[in-house]
Amino acid sequence: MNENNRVWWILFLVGGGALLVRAATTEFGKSYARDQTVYVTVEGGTAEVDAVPGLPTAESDAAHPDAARWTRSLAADPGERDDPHVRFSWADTIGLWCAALLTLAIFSFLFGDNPGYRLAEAIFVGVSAGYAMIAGFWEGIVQLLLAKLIPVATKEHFLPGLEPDPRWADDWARYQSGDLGYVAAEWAATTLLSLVPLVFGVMLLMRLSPKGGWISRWPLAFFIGATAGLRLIVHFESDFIRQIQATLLPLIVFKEDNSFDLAQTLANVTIVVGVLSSLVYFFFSKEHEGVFGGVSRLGIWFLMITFGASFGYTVMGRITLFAQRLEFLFDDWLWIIDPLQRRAGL
Amino acid sequence: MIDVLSNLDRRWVFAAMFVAVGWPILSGVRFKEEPSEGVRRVFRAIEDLPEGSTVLMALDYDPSSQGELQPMASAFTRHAAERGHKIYFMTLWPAGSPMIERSLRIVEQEYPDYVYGEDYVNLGYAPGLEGAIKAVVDDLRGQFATDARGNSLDSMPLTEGLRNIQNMDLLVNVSAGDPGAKQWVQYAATPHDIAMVTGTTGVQAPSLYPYIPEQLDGVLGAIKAAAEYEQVLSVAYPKFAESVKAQEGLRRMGPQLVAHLLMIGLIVVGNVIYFVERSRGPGGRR
Amino acid sequence: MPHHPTRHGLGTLLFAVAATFPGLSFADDAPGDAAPPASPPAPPTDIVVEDRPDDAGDGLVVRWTLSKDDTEDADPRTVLKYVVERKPAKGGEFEQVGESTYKQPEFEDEVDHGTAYLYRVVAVGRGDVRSPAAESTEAVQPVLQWFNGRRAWFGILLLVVCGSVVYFIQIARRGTDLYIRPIAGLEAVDEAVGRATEMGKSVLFVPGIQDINDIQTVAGITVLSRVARTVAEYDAELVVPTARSLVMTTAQETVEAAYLSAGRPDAYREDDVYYLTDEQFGYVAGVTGTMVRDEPAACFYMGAFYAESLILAETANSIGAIQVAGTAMPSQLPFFVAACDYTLIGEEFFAASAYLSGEAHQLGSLKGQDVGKGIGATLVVLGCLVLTATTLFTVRGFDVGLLTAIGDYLTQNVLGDGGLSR
Amino acid sequence: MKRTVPLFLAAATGFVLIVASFVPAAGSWGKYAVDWFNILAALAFVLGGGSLLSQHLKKISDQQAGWGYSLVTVVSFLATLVVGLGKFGVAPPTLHPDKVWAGDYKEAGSGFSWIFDYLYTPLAATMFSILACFVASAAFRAFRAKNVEATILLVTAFIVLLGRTYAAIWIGDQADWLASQVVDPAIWHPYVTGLRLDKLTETIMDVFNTAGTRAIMIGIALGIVSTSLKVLLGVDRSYLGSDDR
Repeated sequence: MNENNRVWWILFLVGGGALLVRAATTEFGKSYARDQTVYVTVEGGTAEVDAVPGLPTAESDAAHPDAARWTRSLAADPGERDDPHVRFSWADTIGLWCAALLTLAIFSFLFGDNPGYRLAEAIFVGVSAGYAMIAGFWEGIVQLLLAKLIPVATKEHFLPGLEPDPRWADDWARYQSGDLGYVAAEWAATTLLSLVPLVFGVMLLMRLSPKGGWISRWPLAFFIGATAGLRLIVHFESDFIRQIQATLLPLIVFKEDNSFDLAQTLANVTIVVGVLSSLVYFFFSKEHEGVFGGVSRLGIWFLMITFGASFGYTVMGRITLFAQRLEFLFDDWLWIIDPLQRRAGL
Repeated sequence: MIDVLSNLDRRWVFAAMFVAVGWPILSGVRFKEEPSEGVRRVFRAIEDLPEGSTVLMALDYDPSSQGELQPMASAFTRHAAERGHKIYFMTLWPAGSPMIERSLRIVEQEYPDYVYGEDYVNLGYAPGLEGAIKAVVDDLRGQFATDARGNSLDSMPLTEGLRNIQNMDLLVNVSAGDPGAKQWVQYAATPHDIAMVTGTTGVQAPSLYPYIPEQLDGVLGAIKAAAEYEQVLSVAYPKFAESVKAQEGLRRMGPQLVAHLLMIGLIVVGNVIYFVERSRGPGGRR
Repeated sequence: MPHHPTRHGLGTLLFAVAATFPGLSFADDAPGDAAPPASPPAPPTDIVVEDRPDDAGDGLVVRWTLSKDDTEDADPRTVLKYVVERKPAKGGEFEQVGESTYKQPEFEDEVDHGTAYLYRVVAVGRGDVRSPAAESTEAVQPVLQWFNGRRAWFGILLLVVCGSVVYFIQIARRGTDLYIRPIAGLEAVDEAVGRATEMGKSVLFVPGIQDINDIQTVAGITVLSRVARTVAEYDAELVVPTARSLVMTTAQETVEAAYLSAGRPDAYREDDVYYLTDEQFGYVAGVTGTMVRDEPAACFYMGAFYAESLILAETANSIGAIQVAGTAMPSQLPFFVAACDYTLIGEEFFAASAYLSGEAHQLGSLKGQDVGKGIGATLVVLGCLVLTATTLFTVRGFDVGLLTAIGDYLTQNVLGDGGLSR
Repeated sequence: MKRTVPLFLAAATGFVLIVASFVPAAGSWGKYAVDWFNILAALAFVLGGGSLLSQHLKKISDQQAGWGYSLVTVVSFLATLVVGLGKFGVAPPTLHPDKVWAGDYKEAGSGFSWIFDYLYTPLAATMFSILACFVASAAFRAFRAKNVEATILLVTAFIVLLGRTYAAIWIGDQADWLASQVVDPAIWHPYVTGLRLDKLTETIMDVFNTAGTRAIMIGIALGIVSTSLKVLLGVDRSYLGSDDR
């Protein structure tokens, strides 16, 4: 047994032992849920929603004839468990333990690679890839593609809130009055245009065929071209023009009563000198020697201050996240602390 | 001693970090905050709006950064509701919807007078990254057919006449990255002169400073700014001083202090090692 | 402390009841007042409707002269807002299209192209008392503009910068020798790949976590092209995990082409460029896992990075890999600078593809970029001098009309959206 | 042919969009491109998902070392897909109680939200949070005063680290108290308050950091202009793959 393995075993046994001791002496790691029954009646485009606490009963059903009904389980704090509609939840308790153990597994990577981390990594890659694809399906394909290509069916099954393109109503009137050219133009502008991404998609998927791979470059080229065009404009405007505009500053500043404002003067001079010297650092076509080299050196110093400041400033956010994970372990899982008073009265 | 430290396994640094953050959490130590001018600027942007102003609350973050950003979103929500503003929630992040729910819960629980659809509304998730910003700026109905609960926008007083967000009195953005604060500045606040404040992660904040004050009214950067904001709020509205929930940021500052001191200590020790080794000459280094 | 607003039926009712008793005041929402609703304010006057300039013919601007009662010293305020209503010139009823707050004699309206409209404006006081409406006299139809005049200067500057990039590429193509200073990080690329080959270990290339619609990813892919060629020449092993399906596709094309141009098409394996997951930290978990298990000798990070930058860099450091990073994310540069062996900062990263291509004419583009920086610096110096002079002369009591005009033109027109003359 | 058409397509799209940004009526064209891209990216998941599955299925069928982990990845991937596509536990929207497929796929209480809350979130947040430890180890290792540049980097980081906590206020207060024992604060106070660590941090962020970031942004803008032009003009075509295949 090498030293690493020994440390793992010790950590594992100590941790497990502590959990057992805690379990024997006090409660922790339980999740509760509040049941709610929702009755919905829809009349004339508005919904009447009645959320009744607890699971459905004969009385609550009788009180809502002709209403659609479903149940919801909402998160409840352990402190509320005396409430008759709050119950112990297996699903959330198992979830809580999964979350806690996965948190520990990721933390274990700090000590070194180990089977726990590899398992967490495997789950993470699978779940997050699935998550991204599901989001892409419902939000990209259904909302952006199907809603335009087959609006009626999409509205019927997936997006009841989808409002028909107002142009269609108009088109029907124009069609009847014989204005076919207009209708054709509108049709091209809506339906045909929404076919473009589908065609691109098919071209892209041609990669899967042994011979058609080259055609998948067309959509890629289209979007790389679009990216180049769009980014060129946006960045030139907001990062070049606007930043230069913001750097036009008076190098001497007076207060309203005409007295000299030293602090603001220094600040303005520093900003202008800093921007100019850092720009000099980025010059490619001139050797950084002599005066030019000196200014460029000053530019590097400004960049170093910028980096140091950003680094120091960022630390705070990282520690917050870290603290939050530890809080999750101590509060939600182990019930050692209770800063939000969620187990008050337990 | 120096030899031990210079060959220190970085895992000891990690362990020290666990202690530095874990101990204040367990002991619950808390410190007071002195609000900076930047934070007061953000506070005034919401405070000085006439009551009943329209505020677009764009919460563009996900669970992975909620530790830093949730206190800001909560404080913004409480402040706007306290001032009686009309709040429109939306997010550009697919995982942002549950984040909006947290703010909605605050409104529901702490401001029972607020009526959904009349005083606040949840427009939900807008797919399309920065394209979605362009969409809500030009033609909101093209982006949101309904609110997040499936209500038609025409059925609610708050959204009935809403065609785009160009006439919002204030744009409040809580942002964990792209798309977020920068894109809102570029595509909404700058071209349409909408007043805007933002709360961001510490990483992002520096890249937003250049936009102040012309394109952006103020930035809350990182948890410290959130804590300072809570401090200003609890001075202006004493009820927040008594609520534990309204002090999430302040509570989180305890671990910050100790962990920062650890970092500073590490940098000092690192340099001491460096200078001692250098004075020993070239043979002293590994 | 302002009390909680009375915004519901009951409150309004109470208000109405209270208002009917003369002398009885009732606290309204607005701060610092306690007065009964006054008589209607004076109406606004001189309604002018104009086409909104520089748009697609879908906007009108309504302007008016403020109501006589809309004054700064009125306390409590007599005019709270203006309500703008419009109707098509050919029939129809007036409908409210928007509001503007007190002191705001202007409203921008979105309208249908090709329809003429009439407008009227009403001043509204507290208790929703309304002034008589002031109506516009002529129907106005919006006009479509083909060129956004506000962007004229933007276009000029863009043309000059793009023009100089293209010009210097042409100059270089004709064989003129251009001096380009060395960049440390780029010279390290070959060295890093070489070391990996010697050690018999792989090279890891991370093209950022954004999709191909981020120009940084495109720039990263061009660097990958060169790295892949070197890897193929040295007969080392290349691993490219990607966070996006389209980046994977593009990277496969690029790497395959690079192996081909190095004369080693047989060494290319499509599986070496693979997809992990779109999610940022899931991707990082996968990449760091690969790092600690395969122990690559060289790691390249070229593209758009977020918080994962330091997780990658510290993990690779712990396995002793040479690291070269390049990104245009200002927020992540500090971490790469601190933790990597070489970092291409912002513009250097974009310059990398020109350097690495080994083609002389691509280097011309760098000279063009320098012209852009020169223009920027000149504008800054010029503007600062003008503004400084303006400040100095103002304090001394001189007439600064011309200087102010120049300064304004620079900030509002040349660098703003004022167009050529607005 | 295999490269000419794509080159033309890229150039045409890019230049049309550049020109469109100057034409008011074409303002929405960019949005089309963005929407289309999102659709294409969603369709491209077929390729990404295919790559993911084929790598891991290969490992499993070859029984390579660690194939068990590949199995876990495949199972959790497929399970997430099934639960998300099936909208298990999703209630219909209130206005349309009869449309069972119309609810929000990530609604609270649904199967997908269970995966999100108890697997995805803790994993993502914890992976993010271990950065705190890496920041510390990087600072310990890299922030050493080796030369002028490194010293500037480390001193700035040091000041900002301190200035962002209560410690800065405490040190400032102590210094104030000490100094006021010696000299009347009214004399020196206006001149030195700017040196208090918390104020100094603000100055660094507002002035120095603004200047540096601005220069970086200007450089990046030019880099993007030139990179974009090279792509559009076909000077740089490495993304296109090779002619013969």
